[in-house]
Amino acid sequence: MRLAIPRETLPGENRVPIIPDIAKKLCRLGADVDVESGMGDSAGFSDQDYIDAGASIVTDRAALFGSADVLLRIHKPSHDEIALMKPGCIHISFLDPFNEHDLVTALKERGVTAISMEMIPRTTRSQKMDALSSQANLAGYVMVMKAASYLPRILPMMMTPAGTLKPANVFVIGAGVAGLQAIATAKRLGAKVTAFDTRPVVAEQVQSLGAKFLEIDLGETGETAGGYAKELTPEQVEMQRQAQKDVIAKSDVVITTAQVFGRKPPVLVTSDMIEGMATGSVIVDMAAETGGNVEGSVPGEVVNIAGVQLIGTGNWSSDVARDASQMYASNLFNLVEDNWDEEQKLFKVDFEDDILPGCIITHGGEVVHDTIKNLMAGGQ
Amino acid sequence: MRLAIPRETLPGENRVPIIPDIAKKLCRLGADVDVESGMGDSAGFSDQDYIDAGASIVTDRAALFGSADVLLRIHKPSHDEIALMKPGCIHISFLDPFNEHDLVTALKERGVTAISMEMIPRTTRSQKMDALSSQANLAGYVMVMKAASYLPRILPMMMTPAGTLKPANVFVIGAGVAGLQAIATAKRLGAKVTAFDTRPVVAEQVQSLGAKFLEIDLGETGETAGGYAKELTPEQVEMQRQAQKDVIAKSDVVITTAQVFGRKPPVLVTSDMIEGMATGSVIVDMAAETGGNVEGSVPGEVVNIAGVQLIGTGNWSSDVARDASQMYASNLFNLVEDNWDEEQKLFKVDFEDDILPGCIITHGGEVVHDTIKNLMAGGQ
Amino acid sequence: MQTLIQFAFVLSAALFIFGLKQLGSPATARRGNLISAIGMLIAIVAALMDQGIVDYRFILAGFVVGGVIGALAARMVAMTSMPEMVALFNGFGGMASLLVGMAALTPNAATFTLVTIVLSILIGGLTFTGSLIAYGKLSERIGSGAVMFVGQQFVNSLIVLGILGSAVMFCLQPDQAHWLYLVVGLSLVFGIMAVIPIGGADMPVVISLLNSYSGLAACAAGFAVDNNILIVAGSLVGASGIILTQIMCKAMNRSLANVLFSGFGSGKVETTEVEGEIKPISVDDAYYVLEAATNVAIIPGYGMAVAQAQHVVKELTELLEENGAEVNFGIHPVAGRMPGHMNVLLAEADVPYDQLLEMDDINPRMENVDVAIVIGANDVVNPAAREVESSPIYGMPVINVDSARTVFVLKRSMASGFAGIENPLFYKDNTRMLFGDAKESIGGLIREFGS
Amino acid sequence: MQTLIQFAFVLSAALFIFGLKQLGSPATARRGNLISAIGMLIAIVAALMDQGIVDYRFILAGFVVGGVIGALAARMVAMTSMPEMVALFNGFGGMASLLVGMAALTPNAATFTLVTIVLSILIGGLTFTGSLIAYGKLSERIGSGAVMFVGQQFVNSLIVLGILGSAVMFCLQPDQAHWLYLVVGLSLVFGIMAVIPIGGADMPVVISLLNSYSGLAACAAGFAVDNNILIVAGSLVGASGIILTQIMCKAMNRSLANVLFSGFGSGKVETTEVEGEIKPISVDDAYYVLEAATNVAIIPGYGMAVAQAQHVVKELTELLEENGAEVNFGIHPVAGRMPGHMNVLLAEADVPYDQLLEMDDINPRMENVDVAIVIGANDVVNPAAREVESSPIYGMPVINVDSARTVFVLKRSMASGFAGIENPLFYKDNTRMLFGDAKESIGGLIREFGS
Amino acid sequence: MIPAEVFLTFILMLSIFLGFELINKVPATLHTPLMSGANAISGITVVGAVSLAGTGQQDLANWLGAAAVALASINVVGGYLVTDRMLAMFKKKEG
Amino acid sequence: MIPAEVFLTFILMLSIFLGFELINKVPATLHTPLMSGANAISGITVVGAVSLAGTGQQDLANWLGAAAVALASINVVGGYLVTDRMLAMFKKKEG
Ligand SMILES: NC(=O)c1ccc[n+]([C@@H]2O[C@H](COP(=O)([O-])OP(=O)(O)OC[C@H]3O[C@@H](n4cnc5c(N)ncnc54)[C@H](OP(=O)(O)O)[C@@H]3O)[C@@H](O)[C@H]2O)c1
Ligand SMILES: NC(=O)c1ccc[n+]([C@@H]2O[C@H](COP(=O)([O-])OP(=O)(O)OC[C@H]3O[C@@H](n4cnc5c(N)ncnc54)[C@H](OP(=O)(O)O)[C@@H]3O)[C@@H](O)[C@H]2O)c1
Ligand SMILES: NC(=O)c1ccc[n+]([C@@H]2O[C@H](COP(=O)([O-])OP(=O)(O)OC[C@H]3O[C@@H](n4cnc5c(N)ncnc54)[C@H](O)[C@@H]3O)[C@@H](O)[C@H]2O)c1
Ligand SMILES: NC(=O)c1ccc[n+]([C@@H]2O[C@H](COP(=O)([O-])OP(=O)(O)OC[C@H]3O[C@@H](n4cnc5c(N)ncnc54)[C@H](O)[C@@H]3O)[C@@H](O)[C@H]2O)c1
Repeated sequence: MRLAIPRETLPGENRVPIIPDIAKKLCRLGADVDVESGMGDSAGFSDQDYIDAGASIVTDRAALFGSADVLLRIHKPSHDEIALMKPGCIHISFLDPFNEHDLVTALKERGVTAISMEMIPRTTRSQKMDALSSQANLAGYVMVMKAASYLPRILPMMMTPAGTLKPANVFVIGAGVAGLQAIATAKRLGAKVTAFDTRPVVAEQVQSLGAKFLEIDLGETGETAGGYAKELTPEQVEMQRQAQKDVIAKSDVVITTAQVFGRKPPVLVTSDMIEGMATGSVIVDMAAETGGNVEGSVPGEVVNIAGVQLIGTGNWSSDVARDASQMYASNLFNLVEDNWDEEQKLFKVDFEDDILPGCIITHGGEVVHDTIKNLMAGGQ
Repeated sequence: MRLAIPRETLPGENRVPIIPDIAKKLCRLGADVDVESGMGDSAGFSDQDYIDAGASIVTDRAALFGSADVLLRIHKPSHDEIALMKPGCIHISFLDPFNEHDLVTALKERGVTAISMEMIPRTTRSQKMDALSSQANLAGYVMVMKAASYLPRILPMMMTPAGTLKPANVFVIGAGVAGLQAIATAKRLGAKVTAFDTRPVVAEQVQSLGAKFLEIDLGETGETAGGYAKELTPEQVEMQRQAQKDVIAKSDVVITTAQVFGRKPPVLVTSDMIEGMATGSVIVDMAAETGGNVEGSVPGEVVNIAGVQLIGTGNWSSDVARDASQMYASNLFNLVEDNWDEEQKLFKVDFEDDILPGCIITHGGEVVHDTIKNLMAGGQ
Repeated sequence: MQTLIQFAFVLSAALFIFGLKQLGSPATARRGNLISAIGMLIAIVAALMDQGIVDYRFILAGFVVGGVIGALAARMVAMTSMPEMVALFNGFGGMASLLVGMAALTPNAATFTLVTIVLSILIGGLTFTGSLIAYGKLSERIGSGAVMFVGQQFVNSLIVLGILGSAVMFCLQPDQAHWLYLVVGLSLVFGIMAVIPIGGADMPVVISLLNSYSGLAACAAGFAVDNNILIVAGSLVGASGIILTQIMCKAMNRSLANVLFSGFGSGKVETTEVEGEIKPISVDDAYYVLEAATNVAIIPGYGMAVAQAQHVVKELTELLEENGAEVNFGIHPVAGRMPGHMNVLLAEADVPYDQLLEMDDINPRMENVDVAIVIGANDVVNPAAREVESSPIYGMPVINVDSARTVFVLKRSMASGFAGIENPLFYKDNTRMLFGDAKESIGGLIREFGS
Repeated sequence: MQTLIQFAFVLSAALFIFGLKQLGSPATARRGNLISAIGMLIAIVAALMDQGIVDYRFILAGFVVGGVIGALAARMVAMTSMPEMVALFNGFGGMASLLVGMAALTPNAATFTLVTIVLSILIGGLTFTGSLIAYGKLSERIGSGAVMFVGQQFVNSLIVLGILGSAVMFCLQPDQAHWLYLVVGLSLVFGIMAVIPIGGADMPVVISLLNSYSGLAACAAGFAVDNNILIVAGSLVGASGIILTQIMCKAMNRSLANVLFSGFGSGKVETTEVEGEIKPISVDDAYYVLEAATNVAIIPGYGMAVAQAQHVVKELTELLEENGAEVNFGIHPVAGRMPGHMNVLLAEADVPYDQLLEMDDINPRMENVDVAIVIGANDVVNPAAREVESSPIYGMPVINVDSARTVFVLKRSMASGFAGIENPLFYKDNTRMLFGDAKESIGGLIREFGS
Repeated sequence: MIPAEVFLTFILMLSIFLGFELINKVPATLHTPLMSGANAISGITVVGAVSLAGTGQQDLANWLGAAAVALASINVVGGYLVTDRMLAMFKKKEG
Repeated sequence: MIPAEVFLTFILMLSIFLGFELINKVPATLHTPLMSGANAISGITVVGAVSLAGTGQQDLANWLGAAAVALASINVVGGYLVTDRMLAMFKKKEG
């Protein structure tokens, strides 16, 4: 079976889908691994590293796509790329199937088996393949480091002969995987951290990192069976905004990671709240690219609003591309290995499996994922 | 007495000599405080903040210099500025008197009493005025944050479902004030930290932060009465280089802070050592601006040598300008307060004091600091 | 001479006390046993000096027979059958008191002497048969379950009445030997009846109690033959035995009455889906196990984070290492609630990185681990992932703590973890549950190390 | 009746024992004292039941006089003069034994009784005068120094010989009253001679020893009047008193012999430049002080970093808070070896920021602090900065721990800190040095809190 | 019959052991109250004195006995009260 | 004279207290050896048996005494040895 890893083309993306160590493991499974020339460059891996691992280097990108049985990638394919693929080819990557209906249609029509990395279920057993988690985790770290580098202050407290520097106040909205890691990193650096999340179970998790949980009574909230947050009603969002206002005004750094799986994130920090913050404060909006939690955030950019730096860079884990690539590659490998037929040496698409079916979007010319199918059929 | 605080003109300098809180304290001593318009901008303080503190805003820079009894500044004056000062005026700032002989001469000739902040003795009692320490301390923090943001990896260890990320190895050369804070910050972030310094007492201090001290037997080393390191012989420097080579090759981050007060810092990391490091590693050269510890470092810039990022930015504490300004301003205030004549409400230059005389370079038309005088008289 | 003998007895009693004291601490216990044995030697030698003794043959014969049997039995018994051996010895001690009591009977004894004779016979007799039954149950020569039958209460009451009646009659008519034999017989029967309804699991408590009785029997025999050291040593054993019994009950979380009467050793397995029994352990006892361990693995989970126990865990690690043990941490990739959760905490507590082992590194070593301490982890050590095909986590690699010799699980309750599934680990033979907040439990262990 | 009385005595002895046991733990001590008092009441009531008593007038008179004096004295004595009051009471107890011994003398007493009479007189007498001297020294009615003169040894030997001689003579010729009076007189003198050469500082040990003697005197008197409870209670007091004495000696780091003979209480101030005495304290004792504190300030310095004691410090803080104390940290700006050194460590150990007070905030509160714990700090708490004009750090603000009620300084030795100057704090009256690695010392304190 | 001395030796021996076990490891802060409490117990002489003071014979022994009762009562009453006062200072906080 | 029973009650009372103090807080691991050690002490009956077995009268009492000596010896010898074997397993590491 031929596994192909083309170079990522998204500007600013430094991560690579497969690192040499993992390429070696894939070869050991009995797969033929084709790597596009220069694929590893941005994360500091040379073609030679991949050759040493047992992969072949392919220079012709079109040929790579055309011959691949399985494509291992980070980002969704372009329409042009889909046209290059063999029917029956398995394409594994982030897909954003909730929004990319055209793409899903194109994949379906091409007869590609499209596996969406964001649809990996969040069970204990599937965590090793869960790329959303692995990347969000690094994002949590990176967001704090970014915030720290824009803040004209230091995060820790220091009592020195030249006076006492107060610890920076950091407020994290949304304490999922990224939020928790952001909390942990900011705590490590000595900041005073407060966090809020709508899912009630999170309070204990926040405290387990030594941070403070902001109690807001929003009435009925909760989480889905998959562990994601439920969407709030507009009234609840308003209540939350009001309750957070004071905390935000007193914060040096606000990091927002509040997301609702499959929907646009709620706007939780409005312009007037930003204006209430002190000059020099920093806001990091994790989801700026998909709409963001902060009013006025610009995807991919840092903007200055009334003296407050609002960071909407996005693609956070690409900042620590080497580690992020390692983790993403592991996720891919675990997914491949879990579905690998040892005898026939091929990736077996088994609809009886307890993980895989949930993340296959298209297969055999059909959209096989129920939620997506319904969504595309008309329901919002 | 009229204390004047002109705007800092050095490009990239965000710190300010006096922050509003300290301006208020100066006013309370009974001084007239003149602040140049826009002086606080770069650190986020408006003219209004200073007015509220009791200072007057002066727009005419020449007038400000001309009327000042005491000038409170961060950086050394230009020749033009010296020409504007009243004879007998007291000018307090960093001066670099070991190298700026022309400037010292100009100050002497103008009859200015020039106080050099770097000459504050390092005794327990004078620590509150010690701006070298207060700024070096912040530099330690900033250097680590800078290194982290250039490193394509995270510093802490993480054992995750997608594999284990090893902790980054950080090697700190020179564990003075800045080095110790760098160690502490890197440790906080979860890095594995090793450090080296020529002064033997430092080993315990490094360990007191939970880091490892690299034992190198250099024979006779030591420290001056003032607590600074003695300069090494060329043989010793060579021994040190050899012993550090392996550690450097295994490090993800190297931070060099090795300085010898009043002399050019030794070159401790050579090009071949840099080449021995892995792609993506980072070196921070604290003293790049004054020659640096690393071969090839460019003052004020980040250069890429064989895949290794070599950061020579300099003026580190300006990165956290708000905190740095607060600390520098406190240092200045403590210096002023310590020499303030409460009755006459003036800054009293008392050669009987146990701190002040050591940092006065010129006074009454003379170079009064012995070391500098000797140095300028001819001895290298 | 007589006075010298008496003072030798004082000395031997002092040695007994000192020996018992030292027996109470692991460091000195063995020495304590020796000291107590020396005390016994002195007492015997002193007794042999007695001017009343004219013929040493019988004595010698008794010594030789008894000594050889005792020595052989003690040598040959398997380590695992020590407790039943103790029961047997105890029974012999009781029998000896019974015999001494009988032998002390002289035609014109005072009533007081008669009473003490009856007591020594009664207590000695029931100790003898009771111990034999305990021995039988423990060695599984007879069924170890609780034997109960209808009318048991009634029969027992009859026996007690019979004993009382015949004892009174004997005291009144000491020349009528059959009353005496009736007392002997009934007390033997009573010993049997008292012990059979108690289950095998409770036998240690019973033996301890019988041990205390055999002390009292010796005490009574002492009165009968007017011998001082018997009285003192007997009452000492009686008193400390009773207290030991009580302590053992407390360690089993039962009352003495419960053990003797209502409990009937019927076991207290809760009805759970999983087979096996939950065995809680106290901090004290956990300490003694840890103190003897040379290879310890610590497996932290989300509960360590919730308890914020990382600092005390680190301290415990240091103490274990000072004590000569090798300590490693086994970090499961999904432990905690965020990737690297355990790393953040352990780094905060300054645990050296090289003590942190990944799951794949610690699992092969697990068999050499004396004690695996699971601190607030649950899903990540759940053997169901290996064993129960129907489990939602079946197939996920977990840390195989159950291969360690002993597993301590520190958690607050029997509640399940994130995945919400039962954990068969808690019911395994080599698992002990140390219930309570992890920080407090570990704090307790640390204090034990200090004292 | 007589038997009942005897068993009442058994009960009262049991209550004494129980009371003494409870006196040994701060939590139960007061109750213990009450229990022991009840025991005494029972004993007295039982004694009054004695058929031998025909006339209660004298008894009543004695009770009233003694009771009123005792009660008044106990009520009115100032808290600070308790120890001398105890000494005085003790003396009276000794005198009572002496009188009982004398009163027990009957014309045709057996030699054994005579010996016990002499013993009760001898011990009672020396307890009496010894206690009086101790009282005098403590209350500074007589010089508290050690009184020594040439030939002291010789005189003492003479007295001892005299006592022995006249005691023997008395036993041989009990009808010659002057031998008895000689014994009385000499024992009184001996009590004086034995105590005068001991310095005031060692008096507590002496009182404890005399207390033990007064128990023995009661025991001897018990033999003389053939009274059981006197014997038992007396030997109990004698035994526990001796052991208490020994424990007190150990706490003072002296041997008993050293206290009684060679030490002569000449003091042990080391010759230092700074005035005052270094007073080391043990972990145990430090614990008891901390346990009673409601306001604690912790002042960390470089030594805490070197010892890496931050985690245990945090744990101690938590224990103190659980115990109801308010705990704050006083952070001196230059503590440690880099700016913010303490912050890094304390943040690592998760000490909440609002517990960290700057020097200027903690200094005004220092007077309300019960215990200031200085952990490996030196220069930053050096009062020389305030007091000694010639000091190189004169004028630098420091944390004024010396205004706290008690100061514990945790360091390994008397070595100076970074600035290399002597620290007069260590010699202050309210300072106690807890020597040893800071981490270990605090670990010890934590364990004390657990046990 | 066993002579009383033997029993007494036993009692003494047991008392010593017991004394040791009881007093062992008492904190220094309790040394003084403990001493004072034991001191009060040593006033047990009062029990012996009572029988001498109650003979009603008004001889020397009787007078001595009465004096002994008085002295020992001081010891007993004063001892317990002082101990109690001292201990009252140790008021243990709950927690 | 005070009757022996009184002394004995005292002794019993003291023994109980002492027993409590001695045994109090023994760790569970030592319960079995401790029990076994105490058990060996209860073989003290041998001392009583000795005098009965040594009368030389060859009557029933004599025979009973001899049997008692034998049984009690088993208890003593076996008890101490077993205890020792158990304790040998607890070999404490230095540290
Ligand atoms: N690592 C990740 O990224 C991540 C993210 C999300 C979810 N998860 C999931 O979380 C689970 C992690 O497994 P785990 O073994 O670490 O945790 P777990 O299975 O959730 O078990 C934690 C245990 O700790 C105990 N506990 C809680 N507080 C305690 C306290 N104060 N003292 C003592 N014990 C306490 C609880 O029992 P008591 O209540 O009886 O005390 C509980 O059973 C996995 O199922 C994983 O999939 C992991
Ligand atoms: N903060 C800064 O930026 C900075 C920088 C450089 C220098 N300094 C200077 O450092 C000093 C700081 O004052 P400080 O009070 O923190 O420290 P210090 O005066 O140097 O005293 C530290 C004390 O800790 C004790 N110690 C060392 N290891 C210990 C251990 N393991 N356990 C217990 N005690 C231990 C030492 O006594 P033993 O040896 O007897 O144990 C020593 O006296 C000032 O003089 C300051 O000027 C400060
Ligand atoms: N079973 C597993 O092993 C496993 C693996 C990974 C994640 N998970 C679970 O999934 C959860 C969610 O993961 P995620 O981080 O990818 O979620 P996410 O990225 O979808 O959302 C981030 C966080 O934002 C929160 N949020 C949503 N609306 C909010 C609002 N209005 N205000 C504040 N916060 C809001 C959510 O509750 C969530 O915690 C995790 O916390 C974890 O418990 C489980
Ligand atoms: N008394 C006080 O309160 C006080 C205040 C501030 C600083 N100090 C002391 O002064 C010391 C030096 O302060 P600094 O940081 O400003 O010094 P610095 O900036 O002059 O030098 C930085 C460090 O580099 C080290 N170094 C020099 N040559 C080296 C070489 N070849 N290899 C490795 N390391 C080398 C020095 O030993 C020093 O530790 C501090 O460590 C501190 O102890 C004392």
